Amino acid sequence: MPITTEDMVRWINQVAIVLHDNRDYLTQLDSPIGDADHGINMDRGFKAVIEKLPTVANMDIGSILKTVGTTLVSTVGGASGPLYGTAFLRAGMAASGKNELYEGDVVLMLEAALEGIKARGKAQAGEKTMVDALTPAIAAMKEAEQQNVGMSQLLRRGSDAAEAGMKATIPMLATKGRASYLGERSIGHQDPGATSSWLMLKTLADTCA
Amino acid sequence: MPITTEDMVRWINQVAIVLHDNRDYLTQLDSPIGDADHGINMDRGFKAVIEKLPTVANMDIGSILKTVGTTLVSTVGGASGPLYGTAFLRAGMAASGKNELYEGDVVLMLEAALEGIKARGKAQAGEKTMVDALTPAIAAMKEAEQQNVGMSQLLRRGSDAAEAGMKATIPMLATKGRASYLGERSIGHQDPGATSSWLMLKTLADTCA
Amino acid sequence: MKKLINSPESVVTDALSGMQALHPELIHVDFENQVIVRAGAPVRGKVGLISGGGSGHEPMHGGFVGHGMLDAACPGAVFTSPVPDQMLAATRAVNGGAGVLHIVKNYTGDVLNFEMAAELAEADGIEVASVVTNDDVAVQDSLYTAGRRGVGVTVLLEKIVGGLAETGASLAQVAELARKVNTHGRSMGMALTSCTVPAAGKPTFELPDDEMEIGVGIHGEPGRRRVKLAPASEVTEMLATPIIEDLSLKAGERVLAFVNGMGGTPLIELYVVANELAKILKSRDVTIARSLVGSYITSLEMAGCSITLLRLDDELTRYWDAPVRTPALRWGM
Amino acid sequence: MKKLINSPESVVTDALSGMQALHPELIHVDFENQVIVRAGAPVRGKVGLISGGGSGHEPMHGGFVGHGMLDAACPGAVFTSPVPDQMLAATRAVNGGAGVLHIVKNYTGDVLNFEMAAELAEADGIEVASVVTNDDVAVQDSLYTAGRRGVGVTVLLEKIVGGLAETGASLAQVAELARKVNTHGRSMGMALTSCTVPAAGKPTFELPDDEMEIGVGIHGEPGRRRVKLAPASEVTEMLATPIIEDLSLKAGERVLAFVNGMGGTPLIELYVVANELAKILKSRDVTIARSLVGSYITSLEMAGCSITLLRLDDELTRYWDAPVRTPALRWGM
Ligand SMILES: Nc1ncnc2c1ncn2[C@@H]1O[C@H](COP(=O)(O)OP(=O)(O)O)[C@@H](O)[C@H]1O
Ligand SMILES: Nc1ncnc2c1ncn2[C@@H]1O[C@H](COP(=O)(O)OP(=O)(O)O)[C@@H](O)[C@H]1O
Ligand SMILES: [Mg+2]
Ligand SMILES: [Mg+2]
Ligand SMILES: [Mg+2]
Ligand SMILES: [Mg+2]
Repeated sequence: MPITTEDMVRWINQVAIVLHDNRDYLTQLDSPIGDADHGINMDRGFKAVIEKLPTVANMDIGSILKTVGTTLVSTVGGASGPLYGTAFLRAGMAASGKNELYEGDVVLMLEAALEGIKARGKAQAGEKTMVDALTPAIAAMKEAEQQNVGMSQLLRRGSDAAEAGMKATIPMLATKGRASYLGERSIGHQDPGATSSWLMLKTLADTCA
Repeated sequence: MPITTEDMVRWINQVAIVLHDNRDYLTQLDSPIGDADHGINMDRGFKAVIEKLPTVANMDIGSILKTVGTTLVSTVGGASGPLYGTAFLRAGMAASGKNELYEGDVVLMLEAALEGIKARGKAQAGEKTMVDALTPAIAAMKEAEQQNVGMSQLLRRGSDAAEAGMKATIPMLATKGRASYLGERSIGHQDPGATSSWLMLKTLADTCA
Repeated sequence: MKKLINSPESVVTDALSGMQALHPELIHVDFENQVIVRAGAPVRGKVGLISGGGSGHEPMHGGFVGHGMLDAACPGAVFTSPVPDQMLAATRAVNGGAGVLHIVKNYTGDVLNFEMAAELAEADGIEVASVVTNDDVAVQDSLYTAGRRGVGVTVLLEKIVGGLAETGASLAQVAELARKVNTHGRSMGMALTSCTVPAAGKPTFELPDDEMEIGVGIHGEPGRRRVKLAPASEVTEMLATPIIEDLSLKAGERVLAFVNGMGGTPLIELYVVANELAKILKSRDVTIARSLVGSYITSLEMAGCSITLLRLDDELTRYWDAPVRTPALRWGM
Repeated sequence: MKKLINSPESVVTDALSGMQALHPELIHVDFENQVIVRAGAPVRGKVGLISGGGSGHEPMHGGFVGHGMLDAACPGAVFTSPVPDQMLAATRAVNGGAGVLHIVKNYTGDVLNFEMAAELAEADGIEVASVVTNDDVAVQDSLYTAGRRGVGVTVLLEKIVGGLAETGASLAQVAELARKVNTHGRSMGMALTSCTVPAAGKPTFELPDDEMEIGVGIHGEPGRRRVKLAPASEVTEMLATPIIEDLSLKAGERVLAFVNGMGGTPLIELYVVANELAKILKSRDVTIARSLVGSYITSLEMAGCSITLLRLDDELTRYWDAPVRTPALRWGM
């Protein structure tokens, strides 16, 4: 079953709720290895997205995602603003004109998003960033797609892989972002951006499966 | 028996020791109704006096007391510096040229000292200051002199009256100095300056009797 | 006690050495007498301006020594008034033949020590005039007290009167303007936290996490009352209203608005207070013609602020605008 | 959390309103885009200078907008870099036809947002050059990190480059001088206490009563190491030595010495540190030719300090001395 425009809108609304509920949690994660604002930033951004959403809710998925991207760029600030903003913009381009997304579309769209993040942030997997949650997630979805397990299975596996990737950031030594200033002391803490990435993919599986 | 130059020097040295021993006590008294420095100020001042003393120890009593006064003025600061400084200067003038002080000389000398404090501080008895320890003390000594009870009795009665005057400051409402900013809240605390005044007169009785 | 110092005993002289080392073109420190003197003092034919008080209120007063403001400052031990010897040495150092003005904040210790210094200076043949600032409206029924404390107005007075003194005005004129500034200025402060006197090692007073002290003095003296924490709008109201009423500011009048930090409060919060103050004054149709925002008269690391309002006329405005060059205040040169 | 604010949500706009209300002759605030713009901008034919970053570092950057320094500043949320929209609006507002320099502190967030803004501005046909400051020597082996953070040198750079821009120099010349300043300056900071982000409500990090953080960042980022409290002489040594070595300062060279307060530390302590710094430099025969002491780049109410040393030559000295008139830095006019 493909993901529809309505699914997308439901997902984005749900992400706003989930990020709001996890505002303090994400901010706490950002304290020991950052500047204690990731939850605040994401919550501010998606509040703005929710206000914008109605104006585009009946457009195609690409337009919706591009609007989310520009809104995040305009409201989040910090490192995560341009990164998630770019991600949604690239995803929107990949999905432009579409009103339904099949398994293959989802994978292509998320690959484009990840490429956008890596290009903007000059980051690779293994640097203790959101990239470490998204990379395994997309790999798992790609595999799931080849195995034709269906949309809900695909999204669930992506979410689970993102969670594993997020947890895998704990022992990592950060070499990008604020956490990198800590050197050795960044080890032992979970990356807040990887956590918000997992929350978005988990919500995708929960709402579109 | 008159008070000699040697008695005076012994007294001043002893005052320095007593004030040093009561440094924290006087400072504590100055905390609730002042700025917690009276003991520090007096100790600093008499430390300096002790260093100066040898240079004048074999001069007349007047010169010795004037030196104590100028030294206190130069080193104590705060309210008590000019007040005690003036007191010793005035006492010194009253005793200038003398090498012995008889009962009558002692009363005149201390009256001059008290007048100096009242003039400098524009203070009257009943305002919760050092004046409240010195006023009854000098009155008692004056009476003792008329009764010809002898020097040691005279000094002892002065010391006892000073102690009573000091205790009498507890229920008083302060209308001079820092304590006056507290208004009603100054009631119930013993005045630090009245306490240092009593300590000096008690030491006088202890050393010259 | 967490402080960037070497020892409680050396903090004042260490800080003076730092000023000497970093501002040699503006000031020099006479360590023997513990006096900060304007470079090139005395200025021939100019009235000398000196002030002083306990340390712990930096930049006041040493940071205000220089062209267009003070000629010398006498720092005492932390929160303890300096001694007459310092004031006498300062008076001698800045006497350019036109006499010397002593700017004294109204605390018994400061007043008595400056009184003795003035007597000694006059015995020296130096003409001395004194002005005592007493602008703290937190002190009520000052008939039964040592009188209102001298606080924020002292900073404005030193700048304005310093401007006049540079013109070669007489001691009488300078002293008269000083009294005028004191007459038209009022202040009130508040504390969010206590401060710690280095020699004492523990906080001067205890303040619960959910309370603040309204009307606090710059030595941590208790104020009018303790209240629960409140938004900046209410705090500003509590400080500004007594000032405005005591000054009986009328619609159409112009003021210099001085929002001062107590030492531990950052500038972003002072601007929040400044905004509330601007709203209050606007609602009363009082114009902010000049302003000063920052930590200029402090209480060590105390968190909190004070507000000072000075009624302006053309004369006060002109001398406020006059060039000044000191370590802490500088413009026009 | 004890702060003079109305609410965590309104603190930044309240403070901006306060600046607007008290400095109308110097700046005006574009609230829609959250940009502080120099009064009278754009200046025809002059290169426009803009900077920006998270709020909570006041007076940086908004307090540095005015003649001889910045043309506009973009304040983000507390400790969060501003967004490209603000930077684009600022770039448009200050473009006097000679192009615009973006002064960016090296933090991933600031760099990425300014990058996007520059792309948008160029699409707009505005010539933009960017300089990234990265002077914090606390960050080691910057090959494996996001690189050294931009801190105290940013303040000095904005003043010096602002001086050149007033002369009508080209964007290329202005950008070149900016890079030169960054090349010759280094900084390092320390914290005695944490700070509390208003929206977070609790301290960013925990620091025991007997410990301090050496090499802390201006957002409370942990530094090189935690050590027991030490006298100011040792603390200054810990900050100055890495700076001096990284700059490889030689005997006979001249520097600008900048002793900065983190927000909660009073001036008296900064002068104690300044004195220790002067001793260290003297012992190495390095001359303090210019100095700046005060809280100019802060971390909310954090107690602590940072030291910045800038190697001076005649060019840098000339533009440092050039007239400046902003809310926080003013001389020569
Ligand atoms: N160069 C980068 N590439 C990819 N992700 C990054 C990069 N730098 C930081 N991040 C991500 O951004 C997160 C921090 O976001 P946030 O706290 O909102 O911004 P800031 O660090 O500016 O305060 C980190 O947890 C990390 O996952
Ligand atoms: N106007 C005054 N007249 C007489 N004594 C005074 C006056 N003001 C203060 N005192 C005395 O001075 C004492 C305080 O001395 P001290 O603490 O050393 O000075 P400060 O109050 O300046 O800190 C008070 O306890 C009081 O006895
Ligand atoms: Mg962050
Ligand atoms: Mg006292
Ligand atoms: Mg005192
Ligand atoms: Mg941030």
